[in-house]
Amino acid sequence: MALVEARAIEKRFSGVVAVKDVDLLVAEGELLGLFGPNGAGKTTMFNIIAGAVRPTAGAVRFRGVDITAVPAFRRARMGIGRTFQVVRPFRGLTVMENLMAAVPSAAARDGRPADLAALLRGVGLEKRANDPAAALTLGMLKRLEVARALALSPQLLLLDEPLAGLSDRECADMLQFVATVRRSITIVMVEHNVHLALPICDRAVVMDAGSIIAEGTPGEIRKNPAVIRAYLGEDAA
Amino acid sequence: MSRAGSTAALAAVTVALGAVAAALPWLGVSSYVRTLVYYACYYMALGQAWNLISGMTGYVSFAHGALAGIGAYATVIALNAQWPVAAGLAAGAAAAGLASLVIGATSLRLRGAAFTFATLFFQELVLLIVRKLPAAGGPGGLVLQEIYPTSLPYVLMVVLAAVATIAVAALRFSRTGVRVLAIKHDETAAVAIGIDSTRLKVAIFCASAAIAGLVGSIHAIFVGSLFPDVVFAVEISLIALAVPLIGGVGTAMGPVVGALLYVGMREVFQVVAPGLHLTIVGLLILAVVLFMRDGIVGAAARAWATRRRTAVPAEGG
Amino acid sequence: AADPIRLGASLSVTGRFSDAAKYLQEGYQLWADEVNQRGGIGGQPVQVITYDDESKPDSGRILAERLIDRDGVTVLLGPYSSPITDAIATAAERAQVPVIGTIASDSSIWERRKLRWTFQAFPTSDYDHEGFLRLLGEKGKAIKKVAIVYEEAPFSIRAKDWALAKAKEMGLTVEAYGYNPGAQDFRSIVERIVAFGAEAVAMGGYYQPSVALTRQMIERGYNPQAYFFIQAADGVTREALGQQTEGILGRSAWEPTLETPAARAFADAYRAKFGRLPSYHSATAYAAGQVAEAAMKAKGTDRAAIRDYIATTAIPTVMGTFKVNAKGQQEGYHYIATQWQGDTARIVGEGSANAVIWPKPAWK
Amino acid sequence: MSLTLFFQLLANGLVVGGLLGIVALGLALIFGVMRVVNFAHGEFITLGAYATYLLVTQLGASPLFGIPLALALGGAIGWLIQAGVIARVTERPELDMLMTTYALSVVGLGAFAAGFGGDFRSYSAGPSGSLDLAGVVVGWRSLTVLLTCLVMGAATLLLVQRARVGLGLRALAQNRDAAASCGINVIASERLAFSAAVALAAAAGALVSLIGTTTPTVGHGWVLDGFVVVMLGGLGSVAGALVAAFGIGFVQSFASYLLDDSWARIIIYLLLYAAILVRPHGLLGRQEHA
Amino acid sequence: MLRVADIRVSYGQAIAVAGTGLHVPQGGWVALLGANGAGKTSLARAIVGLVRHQGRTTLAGEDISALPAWERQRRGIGYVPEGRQVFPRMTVEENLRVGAYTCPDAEVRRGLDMAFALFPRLAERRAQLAATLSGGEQQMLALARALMTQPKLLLVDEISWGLMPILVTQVFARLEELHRGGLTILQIEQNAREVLRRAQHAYVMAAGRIVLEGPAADLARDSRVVESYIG
Ligand SMILES: Nc1ncnc2c1ncn2[C@@H]1O[C@H](COP(=O)(O)OP(=O)(O)OP(=O)(O)O)[C@@H](O)[C@H]1O
Ligand SMILES: Nc1ncnc2c1ncn2[C@@H]1O[C@H](COP(=O)(O)OP(=O)(O)OP(=O)(O)O)[C@@H](O)[C@H]1O
Ligand SMILES: [Mg+2]
Ligand SMILES: [Mg+2]
Repeated sequence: MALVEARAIEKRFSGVVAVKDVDLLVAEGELLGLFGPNGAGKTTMFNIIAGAVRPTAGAVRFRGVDITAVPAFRRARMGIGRTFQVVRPFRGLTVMENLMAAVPSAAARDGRPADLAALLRGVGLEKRANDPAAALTLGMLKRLEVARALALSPQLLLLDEPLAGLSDRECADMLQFVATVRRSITIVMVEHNVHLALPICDRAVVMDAGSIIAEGTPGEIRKNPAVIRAYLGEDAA
Repeated sequence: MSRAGSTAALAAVTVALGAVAAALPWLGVSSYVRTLVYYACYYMALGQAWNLISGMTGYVSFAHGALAGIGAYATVIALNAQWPVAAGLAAGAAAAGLASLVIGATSLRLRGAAFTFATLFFQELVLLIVRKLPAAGGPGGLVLQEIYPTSLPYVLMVVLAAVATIAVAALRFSRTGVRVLAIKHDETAAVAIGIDSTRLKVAIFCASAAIAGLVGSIHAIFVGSLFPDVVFAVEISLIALAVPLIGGVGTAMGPVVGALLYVGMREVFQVVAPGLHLTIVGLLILAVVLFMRDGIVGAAARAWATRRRTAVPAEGG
Repeated sequence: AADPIRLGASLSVTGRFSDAAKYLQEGYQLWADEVNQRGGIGGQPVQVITYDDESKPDSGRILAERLIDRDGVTVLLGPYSSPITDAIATAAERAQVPVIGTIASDSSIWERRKLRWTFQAFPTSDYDHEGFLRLLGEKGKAIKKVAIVYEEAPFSIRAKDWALAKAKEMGLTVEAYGYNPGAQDFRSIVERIVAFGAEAVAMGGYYQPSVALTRQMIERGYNPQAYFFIQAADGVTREALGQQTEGILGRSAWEPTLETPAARAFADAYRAKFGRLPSYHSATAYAAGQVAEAAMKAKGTDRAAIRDYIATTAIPTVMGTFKVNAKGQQEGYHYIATQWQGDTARIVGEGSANAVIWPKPAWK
Repeated sequence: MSLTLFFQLLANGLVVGGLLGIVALGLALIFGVMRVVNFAHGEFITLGAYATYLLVTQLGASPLFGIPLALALGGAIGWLIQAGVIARVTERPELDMLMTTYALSVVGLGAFAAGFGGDFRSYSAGPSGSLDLAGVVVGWRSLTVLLTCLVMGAATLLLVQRARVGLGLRALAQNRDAAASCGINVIASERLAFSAAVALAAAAGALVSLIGTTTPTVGHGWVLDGFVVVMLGGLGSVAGALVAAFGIGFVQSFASYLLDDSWARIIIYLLLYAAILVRPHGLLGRQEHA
Repeated sequence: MLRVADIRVSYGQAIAVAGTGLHVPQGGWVALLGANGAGKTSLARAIVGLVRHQGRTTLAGEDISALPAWERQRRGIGYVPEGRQVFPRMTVEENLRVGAYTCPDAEVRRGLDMAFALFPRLAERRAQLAATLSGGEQQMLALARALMTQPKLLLVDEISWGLMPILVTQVFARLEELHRGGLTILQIEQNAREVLRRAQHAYVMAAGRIVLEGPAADLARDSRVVESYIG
């Protein structure tokens, strides 16, 4: 059974069709790459899975349960963690408090709470634990986003452009970190930095103009002419 | 000092001060001074109630005067129906809590200034309705049939102020407190990490309203007589907000300092500069807002920290 | 010199009621000075201590505590307005200090609860419309329909109720329209008055709404044959309405033009001291002093005895003969009727030589 | 209800709506540009009213001159207050701003009370008489108010919606830094917006003194209704504010006639809460992206 | 063209830029590299006048150190801020019009045509609220907005952030075109590989200071740069 099963999803925003008739299946344990041009509807799909946006049509199942009408916070508690493309830290709270806010209460979920200190080390923010988030740079905030989502102890992690704003070196660190995390968690990652992100994916889906235009292994995607035309461009191929 | 430690220390100090204040009536202190202490505790408790919702979540409420008023009315009605005092107080807290659910249902969905407006109108709406309500005495208001000794509301108010202060301190450093502050900073992100912002906001608002309702209940016993225009004067909501602002928003000590200062200032200027005292109070508030970003408590903490050469980041934000 | 006997008052030096504070204070002052010139009471001079309550009941309550507790006053003299009087009463009843209310016309605060130590010294507002209806009975035989406008406040509601009953008794058709305290727009009420076809209008609300109502009736081109509002006698009416005041009826607790020896003596002394004519506030304050003086002369500084004396004795004052009923409401003197004639509000009706202008000249 | 009465009530509603519109316009302007809920707005209304009162009683001038006087005085004082006080808190949390304007309101109230006493002030000079249009009677004073409001309202609307200044003000409201790097003089613009709003408030005060009376708190009632209007119209939406102002004027006029003015106010508030439930962002307000 | 010296920026006690400077020659294309938190954005904000700072800034020989942000913009500095910073509750077209705030009306038209030609997607969405644009679309809008006034110097902070590969290529191509047309560019970028291919000169920042500088081609081969930023 797929972990996430989104069927026949459509999303219209007064006139604009952001997503149309998309079927997206995420298998337990995989790292799925979601690629596509700007405005293809990737973030919208994330919002639909995480519950920030209701689809105009279609249904989302998580572990076989229909969650289309479940509010966002409850989905988070069910195990769907996400990051935001545009960072949204709690600026007045310290880095550590940002993570603390996300730890599910013991009563609400079984399993042991995430080791916050280890998480901070993982994203390289251990020295900043007691600084207010407002004092971090954008790059640090990106990493804080990821750590905060992980503090939920999610089963599914939705990463919206985790590499954006990071230097190549830092990208490598981040990917390294993602690779550690993926051992225990299913991940869907949206990324434009294809040449770094694609190789680590198990599978990739490419969207364009609200629809899925290609699906397959990284190798297949790289060679797909439709993807090259719409997204990668000739010289990147 | 650890956070739990500082909360405990604060609690101890508050309890001790509360005990001294509560004992004043039996220590031969003049009733005038006791009245001032009473008013300080009244504003303190009301300020803490405000602090709980507005200081913590950033939703600025102008309804706290009205909530206290609802508590006052409920208590007087209950006591006049021969309920015991404890039940009468509970009625006040419950009525205000219920009213907050009504506001919450409409207004907590709004963010920022919209919420503030909605609470501002609530005040006015309740006044209009109470004036039309025969059960609430209409424009003439209500009186408490029985006159209680002043020591009863006095002790109750002192205790309430102390309890509210400790509650705010405990919440501020609890995990729930962190979650509430998360809502203040980014509600969308808070929801995405599993915080049920609606329930949490409603719960905090309801608790805050219940405290405000109790403040009103106790004050009703103190004054023994309710006029709708006096009970629901906008000014009371403004005091609820000015007191923590002067002292320091979102801190447990803020309303304590604010209330003492407010009452003290009022007494002094009433004698020193009768005609101008309102203007002076306004200027002082202005000075605090302009020159002490996080209230007097915040400024003091900074000064202290600077002396010890360590940086203290601004609280809240 | 002997220790003074202290009396205290919480005055609204600032806030909504501040204009009257000066007059009240001067009334108290004049009374105290005269008593002291006469050698005080039982050899002791009197002293009136006043503080500013900013027109707020909570402040009044604290000040009452201060006066009782720190200043040790024997008697409290009234503040301005009923809610503040009520707030002071709560403190005074607990401490068992007599209060002689000054500007508290609303007798409902003595209805809502038993006040043992607090007395009303102002004419009660229940009879606000008395003079107007009497004139209507004498002069307005042709008038069948009367509109009463009232504020949704106890004093005004009680006055309206009294007037409704009285008017029905007189065989008139009456309608009453309430408005929200703080209202500024009376156009809809004017429309209702017009639709009703009222020939006479009585406005029983505060001063500011009365002026607003008057202006909006003028604007609407509506002309009643008789028009009365309770505070019309005040000089400010002239400033607000200019020439349009002619013929407007009012009621007053006291006027410096009152033709009694006591009133004339008071008005002269007041003018000599302060360089202006006293208002009814000054007279009430002075009268409250006279009541306290009579009680203290008879009973010294024993508060309980003073209380009993005031509760049971008729006392002559500049306002008339002060007398309270069992509840503490003042029943000795009522209001007098006035009418704007030229540049002044003259006393008209009962016991006055001035002719009434009837009907009211149309507004231009 | 007869047709004449209907139009009479409609006309009455227009006058109140116009005045309310001007008050709300100023609030919307300040809120729209600086995200400031201006609690001191009422004091600026009061200022205009007292200024006109003094002009009439001290100099014997026509109260109509009070309008330009209030505009000028309000503009100047708004400029000074923005420069001296508001500018210091523009980049601080909303609460600080709120408190600043609240404190200004307290200072203003104290000053008026000390300067003019608590009782009302008024004058009788100025336009008198009424216009009778087939039984619908509107006083010249009211007409003056309505016309002035319409002119000022239209001018403000044009400024904000059409002119480039307006575009800059709106940009500024949304992102101060980005606006500055687009070449917008943010300081001057904020000052302009604030002083224009205060000028509007003071002018409204001059008009209030013309048809009503002046007390230290005269502005408060108007400003509370102004907030209702701003909220209904969509926070910061200038056009929405104007629509809502007249809507409330009519409800007020008709409901006061049919019931009484307390019920009218209760109805207005209940309508407002219903509107909040249905359209949380106001009649013409637009939702921000989540 | 642009010369900055001794710039210091601090936030409370934290020092973000610790007294450093750089030089961008007329018609040049200069890259500014550095790890997260190195202080690049702070330096940029000092140059455009958006943050309180010390130090000297001269543009085309004129000392603009004391000028506020809008005056600097009017003297020809275009700025594409980090993290988009569009006007969220304005439409795409209104955003662009704000970009042309200081232009005469005639040039506004021309600027709009140019922007829509450069990014056809924006033309499609001209009436959509900026907040509802996708991330990449917002990035295009921010760039187009800065170009509305035809600045002399363009300061770009992480332009490739969140842009799809095709668009990165396109945007760089467009920058090259503008550069050939005489535009001076100072570009902050994490995507070191792409910039160093096009820029003539580069600076590397670390801990608030310029620690390395040289011709871009040399830096692209410098082991320290390769190790830290290209990988
Ligand atoms: N609230 C909205 N109203 C109108 N249009 C919207 C709204 N939200 C998104 N859109 C449109 O839907 C389309 C898909 O947006 P989405 O954010 O999902 O794109 P994306 O694939 O994440 O792009 P990017 O890679 O640039 O982030 C875009 O064209 C966007 O303009
Ligand atoms: N508003 C602020 N308050 C406090 N500290 C800040 C603030 N903004 C930035 N800083 C600090 O200043 C330093 C430099 O930040 P800056 O944003 O200039 O770096 P950057 O080089 O642009 O980083 P990035 O590549 O992540 O964008 C960082 O250590 C950061 O934590
Ligand atoms: Mg996206
Ligand atoms: Mg940066």
